[in-house]
Amino acid sequence: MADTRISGFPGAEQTVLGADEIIINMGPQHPSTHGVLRVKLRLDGERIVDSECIIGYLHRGVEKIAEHRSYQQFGPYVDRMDYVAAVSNGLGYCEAVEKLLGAEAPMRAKVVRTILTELQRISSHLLWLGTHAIDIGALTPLFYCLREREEILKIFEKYCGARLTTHAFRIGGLQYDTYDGFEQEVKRFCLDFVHRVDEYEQLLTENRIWIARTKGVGVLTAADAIDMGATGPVLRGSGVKWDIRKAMPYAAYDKYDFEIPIGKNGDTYDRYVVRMQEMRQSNRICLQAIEDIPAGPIMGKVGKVLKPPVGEVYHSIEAPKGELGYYIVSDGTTQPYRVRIRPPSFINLEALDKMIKGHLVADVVAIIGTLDIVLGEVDR
Amino acid sequence: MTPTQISQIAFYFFAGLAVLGAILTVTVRNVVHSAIFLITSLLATAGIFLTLGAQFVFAVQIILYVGGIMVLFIFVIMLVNLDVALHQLQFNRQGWVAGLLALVLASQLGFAIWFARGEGSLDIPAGRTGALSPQNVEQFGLALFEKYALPFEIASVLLLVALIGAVVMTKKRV
Amino acid sequence: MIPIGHYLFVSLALFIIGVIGVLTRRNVIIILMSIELILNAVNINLVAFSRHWANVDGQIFTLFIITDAAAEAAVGLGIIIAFFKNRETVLADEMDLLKW
Amino acid sequence: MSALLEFLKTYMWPLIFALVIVGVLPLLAGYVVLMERKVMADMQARLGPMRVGPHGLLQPIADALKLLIKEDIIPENADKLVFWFAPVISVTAAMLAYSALAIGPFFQIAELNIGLLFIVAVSSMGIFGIILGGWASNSHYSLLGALRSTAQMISYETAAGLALVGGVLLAGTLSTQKIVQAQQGGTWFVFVAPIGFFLYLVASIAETNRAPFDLPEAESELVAGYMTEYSGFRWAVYFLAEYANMIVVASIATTLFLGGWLRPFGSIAALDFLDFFPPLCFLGVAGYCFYRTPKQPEPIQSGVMALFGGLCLLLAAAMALPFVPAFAASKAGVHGAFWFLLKVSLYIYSFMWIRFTFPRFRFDQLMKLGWYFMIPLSIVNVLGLGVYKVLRQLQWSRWPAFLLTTGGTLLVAIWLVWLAQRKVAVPGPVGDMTEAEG
Repeated sequence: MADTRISGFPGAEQTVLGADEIIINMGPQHPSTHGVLRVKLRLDGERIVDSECIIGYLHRGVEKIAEHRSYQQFGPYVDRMDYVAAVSNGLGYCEAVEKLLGAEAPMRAKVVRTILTELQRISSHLLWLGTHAIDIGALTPLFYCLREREEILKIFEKYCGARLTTHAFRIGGLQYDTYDGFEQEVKRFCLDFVHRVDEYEQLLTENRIWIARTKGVGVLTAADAIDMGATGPVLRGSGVKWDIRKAMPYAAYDKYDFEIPIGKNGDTYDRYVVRMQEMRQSNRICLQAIEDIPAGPIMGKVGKVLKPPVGEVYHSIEAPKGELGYYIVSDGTTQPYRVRIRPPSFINLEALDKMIKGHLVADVVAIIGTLDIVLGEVDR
Repeated sequence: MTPTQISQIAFYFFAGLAVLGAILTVTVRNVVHSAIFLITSLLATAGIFLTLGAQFVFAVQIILYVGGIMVLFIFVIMLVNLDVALHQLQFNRQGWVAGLLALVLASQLGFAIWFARGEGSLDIPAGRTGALSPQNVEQFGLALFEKYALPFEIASVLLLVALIGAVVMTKKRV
Repeated sequence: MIPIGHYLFVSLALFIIGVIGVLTRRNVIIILMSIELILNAVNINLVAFSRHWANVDGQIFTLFIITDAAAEAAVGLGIIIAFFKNRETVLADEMDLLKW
Repeated sequence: MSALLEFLKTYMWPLIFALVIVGVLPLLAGYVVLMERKVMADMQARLGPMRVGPHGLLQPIADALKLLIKEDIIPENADKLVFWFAPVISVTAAMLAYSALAIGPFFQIAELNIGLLFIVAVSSMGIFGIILGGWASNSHYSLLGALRSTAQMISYETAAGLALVGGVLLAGTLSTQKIVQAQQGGTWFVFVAPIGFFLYLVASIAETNRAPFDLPEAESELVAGYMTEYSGFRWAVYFLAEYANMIVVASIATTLFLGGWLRPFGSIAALDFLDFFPPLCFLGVAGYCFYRTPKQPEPIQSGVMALFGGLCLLLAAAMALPFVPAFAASKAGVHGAFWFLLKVSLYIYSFMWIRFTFPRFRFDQLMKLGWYFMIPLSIVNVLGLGVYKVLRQLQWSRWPAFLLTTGGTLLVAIWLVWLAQRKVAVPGPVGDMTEAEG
């Protein structure tokens, strides 16, 4: 054991295992690494001395694929990055291309997009809550969360026929108008959902074990969070009030009244509270938006064949997991010259190493859970 | 089969098991296997206690020896488990001298027991007073807390000292 | 009734095996375990004589010996762990320094 | 040959009981699993197993068959012999503990003078199955699980043992029969020693490795802990051991704190109508089964449902047997078994309830809870019960003595909680417990 050399531990002052150190491979097949993340942990007893993230098991070359597809054809691919929040991905992509084209979606389309995206945020956070709770050992919230998520997926299914990888929006607006009873269904869901969030909070927020497991675990200070480029709830949990919906409003967000919840200590508990509050805020936005969906066309004036002018554009939206940015370079043809995606999960994941050092194995799963990563997006 | 016969069969079975376990304990290469055989031997000894009517000691042997000390042993073996140690020489060089000495000791003690039996001093002694009641636990408890109360307390202090000693010694940064 | 001599022989066997283990093995943990064997042999003797004399005192001494064994194991294993952390070995003949 | 016959004649009943327990316990464990899945499903707004048999009634049998015919995988470089043997140790320890437990005044394999001590001793053996299995698997996850499990079980066994000492102190005997008899005239010990019962409840959850103390097999952290490398039937044996252990601790708690096979309010003549509860209970279940029989989607499911109804009817008849004057003597045995198993089921139900409600502790938190709260409190509890016993001997009446001792213990408990909270005002990332444990 004395001469077991470990390669690939950047910055590790010691490359030789100590007498009571072991190396453990978390993933790529592990119940709680949320996909195919692999974390190599060097443990002293149960304490983490060093860690290394190994990713790429789900790499599909999405950015490269974009260079060989027309702008419309690439639409469905973005759904497959953050597959639990496909609608948000689609929104970001559509808006980026619209910006490149200089076109704008009509108001009705914008409002419907806002509603669906906020519903998607709720569903993504619900899935996060369920899996995060199950990582920490609370089995039951998952099923309550899935129950509500099912309602949202049913709305999606009725709207566009797909539940997960929806491809709900089109460049320039929407392909489908809302179905009959859309408003009532969303409204009924939203009115009911407030009580559901209360239910989850009743199970967890005040629970002594839950607090013990999450408070003070995986602290990320505001300065660190900004340095690492963390966005979304991870950043807001550290107490930075930054939300693209407010900072650079897109879609119809400037019309609605909502707040940005922030945390204080930047620990797992704060991020949990932030996400719970975000669900309530999203719900609020949905309720406001559903009240009056303006009448009018749903598709803006874009041609059948999209040929954006030569140029480049960066557009980002606030996806459930953080800032989702699309950087598109056009060379004037029907296919993008280069698409670069700024995935929130990938950049938030970088904080993992800093957050888990000195913690126990059990905290690693809590911290991976609190970062809310989706490997489809990390690896692209 | 009478209870006495069963008891006899049980004794020889346990005795054989204890000796076999002991032999394997000191001869096998793998430390964990060695510990397993020691556990076997200790359990067999507990069985021997049972044939002697010492029920309480039987339970204590299992709870403390097997369930306590041996778990500690295995715990430590796992903490310091060295695959290297498996391939090293298991017996030291002067082993044969030690073995010889041990055999001499064994023959001496064996003869002592054998001759004592011959002279009849191992028969049921004439001067034996009292009797072991079947209510072993009560008898044990009364004797422990009346006659041997002080040694009992001293033993607990010994355990406390050992506890502190073990913690201090294994603590990483004192 | 099994004669007490049989118990004594079993005890003797365990004792001798324990002595051989202590004297010949190199692994400290096995040496410690051999000491447990020796203590165990003593226990058999004590309990056997306890029945022989129809007196429960022998059994009580067994309890004390088990207590002692526990203390010895705790301290002994503590030493082994401390030693292992410093020298990464558990072999008795490599324990050749009085002070580390 | 005649010696053998004589042997069988002398030990006929213990042998029969042993056979019954060895045969029934795995089945019972299987149905506890089914019950757990159903309870879990109910709490989580689902249905649970519904496919095999009506309402999943045959699911345990299907599961057992599936596990039996599964490929038996032994990891490379595993210590094969130990790997084979470890699950057997676990399950043997769990089953052996049953030899001293009394399900009724009659139904018991061996009435031992050291009954409870024997059970504790034998169940402390089960830990070897876990630790050796974890070691033999040659996997870091298994090893971590085994180490966690050892530390946890040693810590909580102390608390559980001391909680049991409290009960034994009240009963004045270790024999399971006599412990129950001691509760016959008066109150159950749970009402005399509620804190002791609470301590045993928590410690027994930890000892059986159940949530929120299921760290040795914490699914989200250690995959499956010491069972990570096990599959197929060997895994099933571990599983059986775990559930059999649950039944054992529930039986111990029932015997010591919940009055064993005694009927609730056995000393109050006005409540004697409770004697009718067992047969009526089974009659009700049987009626429901027959009511649902025609509604099953498939004829075979109807058949199974009717079979279950018939079984319940048979049991109801058995429960009604003591009302026939000729068999009146069987009342304690037949009804005793019913009440005993009912209490065991309720105890196990509380396990499940807790499991599906709480998140999991972290290892250092678990150790802190054990050493800073459970063990001190259980020592104080023993002291308190000793004082209670002395006060009762000094002719104090029941209530003042109870309030004094339990109140005092409760105060200590509150003080301990306060201490713990003051110490960890801001819970630091990691305590120092894991090191001290090594």
